[in-house]
Amino acid sequence: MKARNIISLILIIFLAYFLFQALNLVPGFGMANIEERTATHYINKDVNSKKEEIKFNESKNPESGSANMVTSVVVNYRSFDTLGEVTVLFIAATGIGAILFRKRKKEKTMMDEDGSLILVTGVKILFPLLLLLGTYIFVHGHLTPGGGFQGGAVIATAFLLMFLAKKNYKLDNSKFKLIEGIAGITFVGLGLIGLATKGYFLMNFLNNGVIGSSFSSGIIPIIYIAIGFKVGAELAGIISNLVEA
Amino acid sequence: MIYLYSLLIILMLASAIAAIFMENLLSSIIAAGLVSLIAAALYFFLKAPDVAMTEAAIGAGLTTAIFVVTLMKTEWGDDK
Amino acid sequence: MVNPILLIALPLLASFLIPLIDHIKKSGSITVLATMIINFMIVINNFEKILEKPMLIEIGGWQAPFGINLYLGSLEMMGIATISLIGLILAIYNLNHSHFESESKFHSLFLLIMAGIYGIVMTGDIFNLFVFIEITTIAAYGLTTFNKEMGYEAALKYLIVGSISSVFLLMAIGLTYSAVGSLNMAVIAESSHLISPALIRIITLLFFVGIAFEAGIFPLSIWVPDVHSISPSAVSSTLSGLVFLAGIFALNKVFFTLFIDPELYFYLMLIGAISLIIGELIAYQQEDIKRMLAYSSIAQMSLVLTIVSVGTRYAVAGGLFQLLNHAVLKTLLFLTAGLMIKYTGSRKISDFEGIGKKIPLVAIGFSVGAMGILGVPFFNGFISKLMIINGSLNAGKYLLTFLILFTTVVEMGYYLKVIQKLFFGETKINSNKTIKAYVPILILIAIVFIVGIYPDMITEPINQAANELLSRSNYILNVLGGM
Amino acid sequence: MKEFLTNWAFFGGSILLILIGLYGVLTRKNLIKIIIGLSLMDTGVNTLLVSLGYVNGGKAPILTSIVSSSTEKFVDPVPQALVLTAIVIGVAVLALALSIVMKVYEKNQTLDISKIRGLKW
Repeated sequence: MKARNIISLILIIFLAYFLFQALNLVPGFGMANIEERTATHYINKDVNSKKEEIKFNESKNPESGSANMVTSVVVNYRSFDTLGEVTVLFIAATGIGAILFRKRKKEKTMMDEDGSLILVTGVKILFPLLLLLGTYIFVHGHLTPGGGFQGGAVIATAFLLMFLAKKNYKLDNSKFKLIEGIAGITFVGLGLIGLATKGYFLMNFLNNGVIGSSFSSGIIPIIYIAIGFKVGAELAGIISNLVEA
Repeated sequence: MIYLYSLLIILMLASAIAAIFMENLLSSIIAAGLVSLIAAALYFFLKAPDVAMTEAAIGAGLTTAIFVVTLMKTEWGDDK
Repeated sequence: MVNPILLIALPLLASFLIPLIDHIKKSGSITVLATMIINFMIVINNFEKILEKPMLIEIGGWQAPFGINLYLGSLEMMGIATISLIGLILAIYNLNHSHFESESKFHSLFLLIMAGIYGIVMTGDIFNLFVFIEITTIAAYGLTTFNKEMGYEAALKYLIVGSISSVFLLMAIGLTYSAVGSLNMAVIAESSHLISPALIRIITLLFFVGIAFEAGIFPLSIWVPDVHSISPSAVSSTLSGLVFLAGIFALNKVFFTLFIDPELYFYLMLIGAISLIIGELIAYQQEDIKRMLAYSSIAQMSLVLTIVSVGTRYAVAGGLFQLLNHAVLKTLLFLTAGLMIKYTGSRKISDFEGIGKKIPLVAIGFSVGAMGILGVPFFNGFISKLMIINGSLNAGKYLLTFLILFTTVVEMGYYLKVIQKLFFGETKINSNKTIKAYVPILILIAIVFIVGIYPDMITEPINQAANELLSRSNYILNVLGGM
Repeated sequence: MKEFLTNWAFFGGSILLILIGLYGVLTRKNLIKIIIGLSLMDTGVNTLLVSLGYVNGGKAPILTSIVSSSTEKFVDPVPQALVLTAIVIGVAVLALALSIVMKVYEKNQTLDISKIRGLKW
């Protein structure tokens, strides 16, 4: 044991003591009282309106139209955080692009040769299916678990598989950059439209429709589709940058 | 049920310790991926399907892949 | 009236736009300049009104304590006015000094770091604060790597410390939410007396670890000298002047608005004082000019933290004034130091002998900045230093006053050493590089003197800001009462 | 035993995961191991946040044709939303870190921080 390990251990024991003490003082596991938390207004969708029972496939035009409450928190009540989150991913992609930037790309690839015929064929079949799955996930973000981030990650996984299977696979970087930029501008632009029409940044300016139907919940699906494209393009770009570095 | 969860958590902590202390980097990375995967299962049991999906797709899938790519570009590149 | 949310939205929009138009020459730097000009005009447009009456910006139209809201009082206004001014000056500087391999990415990241800093200062929601801190630091990691020689190691060190801190910040947010049931700062402040004091201690400790790294307070500032000394000048200025400023604002929010515990102020003062002494003493020994400035920044931030934690109105006002002055002065110092390094090709102070005769404006700019930090009369630092000393004397902290005077003497030692080197002695360097940064340096020098000669125009709003910081009940009322 | 596990399995597990990660970051010498430690810390804090939002007997916060009314008992959706954000931020930092690690390796031909100038401590 070196001095550093011992110091780290002491530090960690101290920290453990504090953290366990803190957890003793907050409501125990499963004991949280939601009624007293902000969350109850998000669940009942009564931040700006009166409390009413929200029923699946029945309630018309509630203040936030998403059946998935996490989605309605992420893209509606706390959409500003999500804008920041998308921005963080954009920063990381930009930073990685700058770090691994080379004037002339070396002919260096991750794999020495193409994968076996079975792998290549399998990936070729899987690729469009994964793209479809990703799109499905982010288009239905307001109804089912999942949304822009998960869908985008699935799409990026599809590209990752292509990189694994094919030696000379390359992304068309300019197209991805375009998708990324346009999706980002769409998100901020929607916010600005809200500001211009309703007076609040990122305010929903569309009709929310019946909760639970495909075309419902105002700007949530539009934002999630933009996020899905943006996250997919950025993560795929990050992978491509790392693989080609 | 709680015994199942506890078992999963112990498994998660064990793979976390393995990820930190194993000599072989690839095994470390895979152990870290396992931690994410178990965490995703736990999120599902905690009634957080959205988070579980994200953790499985991003934490267990993409992160592990990025780690492996980095490993291939660094220490592995020497062995060849 | 223009909605101040645009201060954040426009840089984001522009930074998403820049990669799309990067085939046009200079499009990046011009977009940055245009955005910063618009932001500056938005600030001017709102300045008077905010000083009269604080403003609450509800995002998405959700009522105040439930959605995310930004809060703009005179305190925040002074912060964002300084940020916009310096952002504008740096944008002018960037027009001629951003010849990197991937220029458009540099400008994108620069705008994003500005957006993050605005967000940290204005936000009224603790998780939103976390998001903006992440935006700022991740953009800073990226910007640090633009130095292709030494940048990577420094960036990695920064990143590791930053990630550990962000985990602590998240824990603090989680525990706070669990105890209070809300993420809104006003709600937390209102119900903080219901939380047990032991829990408050732990939460504030976690918050401190999570944010102090951003503000460069000692135990968490091991990354500062590396990162500040090797990043490009405009980035060093941003990090040292503005990111530190935002970090101190966030710390103030936690310790004066969220949780009030007079016992904590003592510890805060202690940490600040230790950090102050260590920073100044290490700065004195540096031979690398940018490292010296970086350690000086650590010391200055600790000074501000110490004096603010005295907690009297006069002391807080002095601390805030010093914070704003420091942003202007460090921008000036880092820009001129960067130009001197570019001119001589060396970072050692001893190599700068006599270059004041070759590049007089740069040397004068550096000297003005140094005098400002030292608090020479007619420079902007004079009044703030006077207010600080007065404030600590009035509060009966004689040891602290002595400490501040002592560190000023140390400061004087190393700054005067550099100034003396600049203007006396013969230069061996025969460089014919031209310097293209007259406009930003002249503007900064002008600000130093204008504030130094007419301090009243700053002291009045600063006093108001100090009052606002110390009266959290008004903050709670303004947010929860719905204005 | 059962009661103790019910109360502390998730809280304790996530705190221990954070601490294991922190120990890894502080003591390991290999850069990739350090980054793995960071990712473990992230996972730990995310688990902590999700468990802080759990409610006994609560349902997943999604209205479906089965769970069709807002009057049912749900777990807290807010921590879940926060964790969603935190995971994405975590992966962004991780990818950035690994790309910097690649560059550091390219320059120094090693991942051992005791051999890299500027990363020793």
